[in-house]
Amino acid sequence: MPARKRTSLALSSEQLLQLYEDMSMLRAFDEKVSERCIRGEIPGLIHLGVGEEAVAVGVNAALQPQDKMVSTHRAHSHFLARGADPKAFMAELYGKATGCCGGKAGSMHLADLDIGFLAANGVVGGGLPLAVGAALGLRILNDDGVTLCFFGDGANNNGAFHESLNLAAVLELPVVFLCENNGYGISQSIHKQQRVANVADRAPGYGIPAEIIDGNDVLEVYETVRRAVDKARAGGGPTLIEAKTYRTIGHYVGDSENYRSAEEVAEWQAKDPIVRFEQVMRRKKLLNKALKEEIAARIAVLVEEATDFALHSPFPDPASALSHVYAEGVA
Amino acid sequence: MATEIKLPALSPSMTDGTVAHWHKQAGDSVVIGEPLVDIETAKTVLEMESPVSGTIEALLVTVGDEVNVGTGIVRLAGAGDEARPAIDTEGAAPAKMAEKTVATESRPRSADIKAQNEQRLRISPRARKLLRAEGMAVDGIVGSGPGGRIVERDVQQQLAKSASKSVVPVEVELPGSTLVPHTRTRRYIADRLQQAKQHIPHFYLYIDCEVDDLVAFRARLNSEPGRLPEQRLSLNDFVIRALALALRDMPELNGLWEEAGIRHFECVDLAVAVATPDGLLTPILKNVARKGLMEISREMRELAARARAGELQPEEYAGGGFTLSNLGMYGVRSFSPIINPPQIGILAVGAMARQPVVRGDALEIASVMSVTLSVDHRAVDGAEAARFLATIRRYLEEPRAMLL
Amino acid sequence: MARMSYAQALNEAHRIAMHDDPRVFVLGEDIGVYGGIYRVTKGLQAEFGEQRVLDTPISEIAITGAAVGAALVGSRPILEIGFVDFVGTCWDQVFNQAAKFSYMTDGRASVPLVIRMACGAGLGYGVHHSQSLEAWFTHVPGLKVVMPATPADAKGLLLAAIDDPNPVIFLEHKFLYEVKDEVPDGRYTVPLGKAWMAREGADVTIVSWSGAVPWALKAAEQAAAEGIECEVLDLRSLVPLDEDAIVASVEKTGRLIVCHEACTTGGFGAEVIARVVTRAFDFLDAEPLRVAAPDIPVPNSLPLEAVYLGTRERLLEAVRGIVS
Amino acid sequence: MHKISYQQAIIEAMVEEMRGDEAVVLMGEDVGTFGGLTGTTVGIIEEFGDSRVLEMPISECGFVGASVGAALKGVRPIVEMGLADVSLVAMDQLVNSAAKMNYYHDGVASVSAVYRLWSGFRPGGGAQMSQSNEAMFAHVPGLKVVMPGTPRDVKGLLKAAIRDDNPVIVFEPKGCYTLLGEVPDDEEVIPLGQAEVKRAGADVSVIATGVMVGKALAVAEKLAAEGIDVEVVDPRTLRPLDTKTLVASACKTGRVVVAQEASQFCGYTAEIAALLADEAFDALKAPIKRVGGAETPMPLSPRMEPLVVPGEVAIEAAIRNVVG
Amino acid sequence: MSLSPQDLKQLFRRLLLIRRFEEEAFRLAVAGKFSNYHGGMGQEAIPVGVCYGLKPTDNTMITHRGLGVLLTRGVPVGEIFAGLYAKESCPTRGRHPIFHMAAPELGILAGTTMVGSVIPLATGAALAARIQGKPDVTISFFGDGSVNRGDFHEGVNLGAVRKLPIVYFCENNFYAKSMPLEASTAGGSIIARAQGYGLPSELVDGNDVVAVYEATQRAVARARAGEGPTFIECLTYRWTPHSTAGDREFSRTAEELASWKAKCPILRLRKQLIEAGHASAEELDAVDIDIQREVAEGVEFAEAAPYAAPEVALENVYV
Repeated sequence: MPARKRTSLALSSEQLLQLYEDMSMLRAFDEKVSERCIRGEIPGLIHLGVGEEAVAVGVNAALQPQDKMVSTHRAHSHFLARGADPKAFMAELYGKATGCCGGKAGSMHLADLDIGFLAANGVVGGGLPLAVGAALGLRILNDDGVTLCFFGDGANNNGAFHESLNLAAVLELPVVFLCENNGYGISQSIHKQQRVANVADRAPGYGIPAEIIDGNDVLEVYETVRRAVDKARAGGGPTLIEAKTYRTIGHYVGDSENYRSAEEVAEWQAKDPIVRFEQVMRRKKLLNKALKEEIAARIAVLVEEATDFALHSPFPDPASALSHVYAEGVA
Repeated sequence: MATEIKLPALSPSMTDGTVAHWHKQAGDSVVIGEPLVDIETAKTVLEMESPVSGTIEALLVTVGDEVNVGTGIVRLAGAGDEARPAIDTEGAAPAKMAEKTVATESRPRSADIKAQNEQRLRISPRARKLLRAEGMAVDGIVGSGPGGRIVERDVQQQLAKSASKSVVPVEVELPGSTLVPHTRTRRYIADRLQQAKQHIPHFYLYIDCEVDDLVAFRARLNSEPGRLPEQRLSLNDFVIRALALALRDMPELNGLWEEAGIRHFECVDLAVAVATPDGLLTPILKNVARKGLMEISREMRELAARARAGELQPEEYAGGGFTLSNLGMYGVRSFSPIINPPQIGILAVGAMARQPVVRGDALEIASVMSVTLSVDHRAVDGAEAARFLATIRRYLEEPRAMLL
Repeated sequence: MARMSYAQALNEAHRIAMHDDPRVFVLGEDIGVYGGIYRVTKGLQAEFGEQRVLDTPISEIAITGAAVGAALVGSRPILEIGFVDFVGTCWDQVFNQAAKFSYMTDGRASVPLVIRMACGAGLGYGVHHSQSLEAWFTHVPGLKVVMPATPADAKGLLLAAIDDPNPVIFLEHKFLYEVKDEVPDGRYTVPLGKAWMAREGADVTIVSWSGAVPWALKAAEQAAAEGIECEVLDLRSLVPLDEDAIVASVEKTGRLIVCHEACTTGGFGAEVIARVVTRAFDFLDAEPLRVAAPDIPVPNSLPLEAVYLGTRERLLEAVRGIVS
Repeated sequence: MHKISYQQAIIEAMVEEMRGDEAVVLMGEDVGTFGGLTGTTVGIIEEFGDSRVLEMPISECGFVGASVGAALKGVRPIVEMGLADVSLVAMDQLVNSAAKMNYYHDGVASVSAVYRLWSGFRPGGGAQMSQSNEAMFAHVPGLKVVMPGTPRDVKGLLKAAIRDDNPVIVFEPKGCYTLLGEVPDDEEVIPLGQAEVKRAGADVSVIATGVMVGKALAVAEKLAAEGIDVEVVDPRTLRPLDTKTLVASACKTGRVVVAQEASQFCGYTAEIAALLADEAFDALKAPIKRVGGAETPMPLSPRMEPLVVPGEVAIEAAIRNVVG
Repeated sequence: MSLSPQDLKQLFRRLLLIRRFEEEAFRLAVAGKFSNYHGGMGQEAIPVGVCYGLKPTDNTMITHRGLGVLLTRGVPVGEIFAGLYAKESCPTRGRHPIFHMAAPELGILAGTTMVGSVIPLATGAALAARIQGKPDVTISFFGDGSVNRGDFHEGVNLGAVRKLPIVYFCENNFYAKSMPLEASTAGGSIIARAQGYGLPSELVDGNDVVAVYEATQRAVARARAGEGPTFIECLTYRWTPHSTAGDREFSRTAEELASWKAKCPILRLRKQLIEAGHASAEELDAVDIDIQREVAEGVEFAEAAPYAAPEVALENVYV
């Protein structure tokens, strides 16, 4: 596969190492969040992305600073990969005043406009129309940003998916729709929810090109998304990318997981994206035991600092609960 | 199926009323809870709601008719079944129907809830606020709002009435004086008395009673062994008993002046004036002609104490068919009281004194008590009043008659 | 001043806003060459081009969400949804997305968006094209709700709504589109949250908005002939609510009637009365009344629709009743 | 009598009705072996199989529409919507199809379906998972709306809802789910449209819905010690509302506090307040006080909760205000 | 499944009835007799071809342009006119546009005016047949304007994943009100979307009543056999504007309209019948005269019918 090799070479050794470090960091964060959530420090419904890190990291590597990202209820890895401040992120999960949204948003509504991360979303499919709109707005403003829209396989049977893909296609908007197909909409396997095997099978109905990729291969994700983003920026319209992946943890922290077998989970754990990429890096001689440990230590400090920061940050003044229902002044 | 609807008692005391206004005419449809007719009673105008739905076949009484409770006033067709009212497809019918949905779907403006409301004083918050600000009492104000509700304009009218009759207040401050604002009770008393003195043609009769027997009788009763101090009878207790018996004997004096006639009562409810820190109050001794002296004494003591403490409930000092006022304890020999409307008479009792009396041709010393009767000449003639006063004197001078 | 219809006044407001600010654009179904169902966007596409006057497919979820997304990145969309009845199809986007961004991001993001919708009955359009659903929007923190009753207000309020950094629900009554009146020239705004005293009077306060304002004025005129002076307050915006104006008027008159076209139960009239009962209880001289539609869907046939619209006739009766 | 939780009472009601009537089916996301997002479909698929427990894709307007279509053909669906917030995605089908069909087809198209909505606050739910939107549905003619606050009520009312031939929206406040209470062993069907006086009192009426019922009762007990005799009335059904019981209570005490979990502005307490201001006007001795949620979306941070979620403190303050 | 000459003559009669009805209704609407008529002139072959072979227990759910289905399934002409006049003598008693009436005994399901919202409803009817073990098939009609709505997507997906006995039937007349298909529908093909749900599909000439009939029969047979839904797209064209309510024509050209008028489904069948010797021109003209009389009587009936009494507006909010 010469083409692929050529593209992957487009990333420098440093960049490749960065991909590895980013994925490891996302994993470490989610594991910490899980632990603190079970301990009762973090309130609310927490959806983790353990097992799906390659998608977030691969996608972000393909984006430019002016690009926008719209996410789902499973947003932690997207948010961190996009460059969110780990402390503000963790503090937000804790519901602290120092959180990126002042403690009002929490896990499902993360947002940071400064890094082009427009919105996570508590409603399945709710983000798709927003992404189309962001692309439309950027076009009105003559901005060359591309909007990357994450959604899950559960969302693709929702009306919002259908209307959004059609609208983006008919207006030829610069959006890349990225489906993280982890096989389950909460408890229901994709086969119970739709008759076609792939989400990508729907793209021809909208005249949109589609690709199905291995979502646990960070390089494949990067390359495919990069091509789609470049095409969109050049006026080539939307693309649908279906990344097949798997969450090796439950739907949310506390999920009984009574809908899937231990064998199935084990099978996917064997395809762990981080372990796989580590092997690639070792083969390339870009990673060794010492370096790995150094990275792990760096991440551990980062996670620890963020958690400490969150834990010791003050809660917001309760009165702030009443502020910002409306924006002030003239936008 | 036609149904005849009878006039219900729209308030607890209502026995009859005058038809003031029909909200509906023959041929109109009416639904449960819709206003049907306004009935004027002695006190107010009450709105009667239709107890059933149907179409009006005929009105059985017309505006101005006096109707007793229980008389049929309207006949409805189709009442009682669920049939919807006949609707005129062209006219204003939709509006009425719209009310009906409201009624059938979620808004049963139920008659029994309405009935509960009838019993309470109806006064709007705005009127109440004005009353508070003016320090006025609600008594005597007749409501002109729906269902007799007292609304702001009723209070304002009352205020205007009082204002027009009072002297223009002096705006300048008088050195060395302080203005004590009227209390609610003062204002109430002032209004009532002024009204009475202006509207009622009073005339007055005086008589002296020789009460030596009464005094002796009282002394003997009070000195019976085992009698506690609080069981001692006062002279006033005997006067009450005497007056009550006189009213029992001559019920024509036990009544109220109303525009349509004089209302007589079966039993004697006597208002007895009591001085309180706020002014004069008249607690009511109920059915006093059937009570013994001891009972009268005990009740009177209790009422007076509660009146002075300001604990009386309105129903305890409103009403009564006749009033007694006794200023004897202050040494006043006699005085001419103002009638407490709409009653037709009031008895004033002065202080008892030892004084010479002419008996035959000799002068003797006797205990004499002077009583004055004020009566409403519209209701009572001179001879009748004199007979009444004589009856009272007989009881006071022959106390044993009181025990019969 | 020029005499123009409500629809023309709205059209002019669009033109001014789009001319003054290149970020402003319009999207919706059949709004291009077709000019919108009520001709509010007539001629805009010819003047501003297809990029800024965007005809969309029948996809209310997508176009509403897209308008929100576009506002999030800094453009100023005006969205037309032909009938407020259709908002159920995109209610999640309005309620869960548009309304909550400013709050969820603690003021770091805002959604400067105007959603225009036609509401109201009277044209025989039936259950799915005649509803008045303002009470839904008013219950959603984060949305502003505007309902002009005159051409001049339509223009001034729309320009104010476009200037506002929040999602504004702009409800236009179908029956008013052809009503003509004097409209000031050029750019001007009518502030959101300010009621208009449409008529002064001492006896009864009638609070109304949108299509019910003409009914209130008519009833006030008839009542005046009988010696009853009604004060008519046109709220113009329901959120923010000019509560002070309502309370001041009730303090003056002591009697309140709220008249609106929507169904009575759970309608916005309930909120107005609940506020007055809390804040101005001692000034009430009679029970506050709601004169509004019966609790039925809007039937199609005109004689049946007239039942739904019976409010018009019942208002004068209510005025007479409340002062009696 | 046996003592069970609110959640178990829901399961019992559904299982009993499904045993009693073959036409009753259960639809929704994750209602199969997963046991439902709400944990109220546990064990049901095991008993009735997948022909009567229908797991649906994440397609709310799709399966709500399908439930209406199925109901038209004689099936009696119980639709678990999961979060009440999610019902907004299917608003059009609920309001424009389910609610209105019987009306516009003149009585031949009854939609005998139940929609179960898991509403209200729970810690950490955040802005899109904590709403109480009953007022929106209660404004819609054609829907019935139920909001039980105790295990006994939820069982009896849910059974009545399933047997009703109209579309019934059942709000199940999350705050009630773990409440324990006595439920009769024999079948009890509580008719829709009947309020219940949960505690008789003479001084003030607290009319509370859903999760506020329990809070009101707790406050009532506390204040009884001070000699304030609080009556607590739970409407239970919001549409059709048991006006008679509410008015009777207001007339009895003359003082009214209305309490709901949802945001106050244009919430359902406004309807109750307006209703009582009209029908119990002469009995009222004080302004009607409303207790409700803040005018904000739901924030995540637990520290902000007391300001946004109405609690016992707010109820107590309101009672003291009207009594004092 | 093949059609006899007798069947073909029946089809002709039904086609013509719709046409004459449409002409009259259009005339009356323009004359202001009633508001807002959504005509479907030129599209007659679809309702006739679909409904001709259905059993009375099969369900149809129609759109705002569903007149043909009502007539073909047996709703009396007079009642439909009465519905247009919003008079009492129609099944909705004037509460709702006639095209969304319900007639359970004729297999006509209660419809709704909301574009596309009917698709999940029809899917539900098919779900009911499955739950109840009935052999009934549901036909869900919708227009090209519906296919970009979420309801379409969710409804069709649900029918597909549960293999319900339903036929998703798109009447593609190329314009959603004012919007041409290519501007609204990405990919330019509606039938291409069937693949996205894993459904078999057919593209049919919607002006050929026999082709419509045969395609429907194949789909219905599949559904009855438990093989799940079929997606059919019929290409056709409406000769009239979207509706008569203040409507404006645009973007459609006279040439485009003329080219479609040349494909008139009725003339086509008439020619076929005569050329095959199944009927004479005179015989078919006699049918026409008969139909015109039926239509005129229907109008008379509607004109004479009363409006519903106002209180009817308050009934049946609840059962």
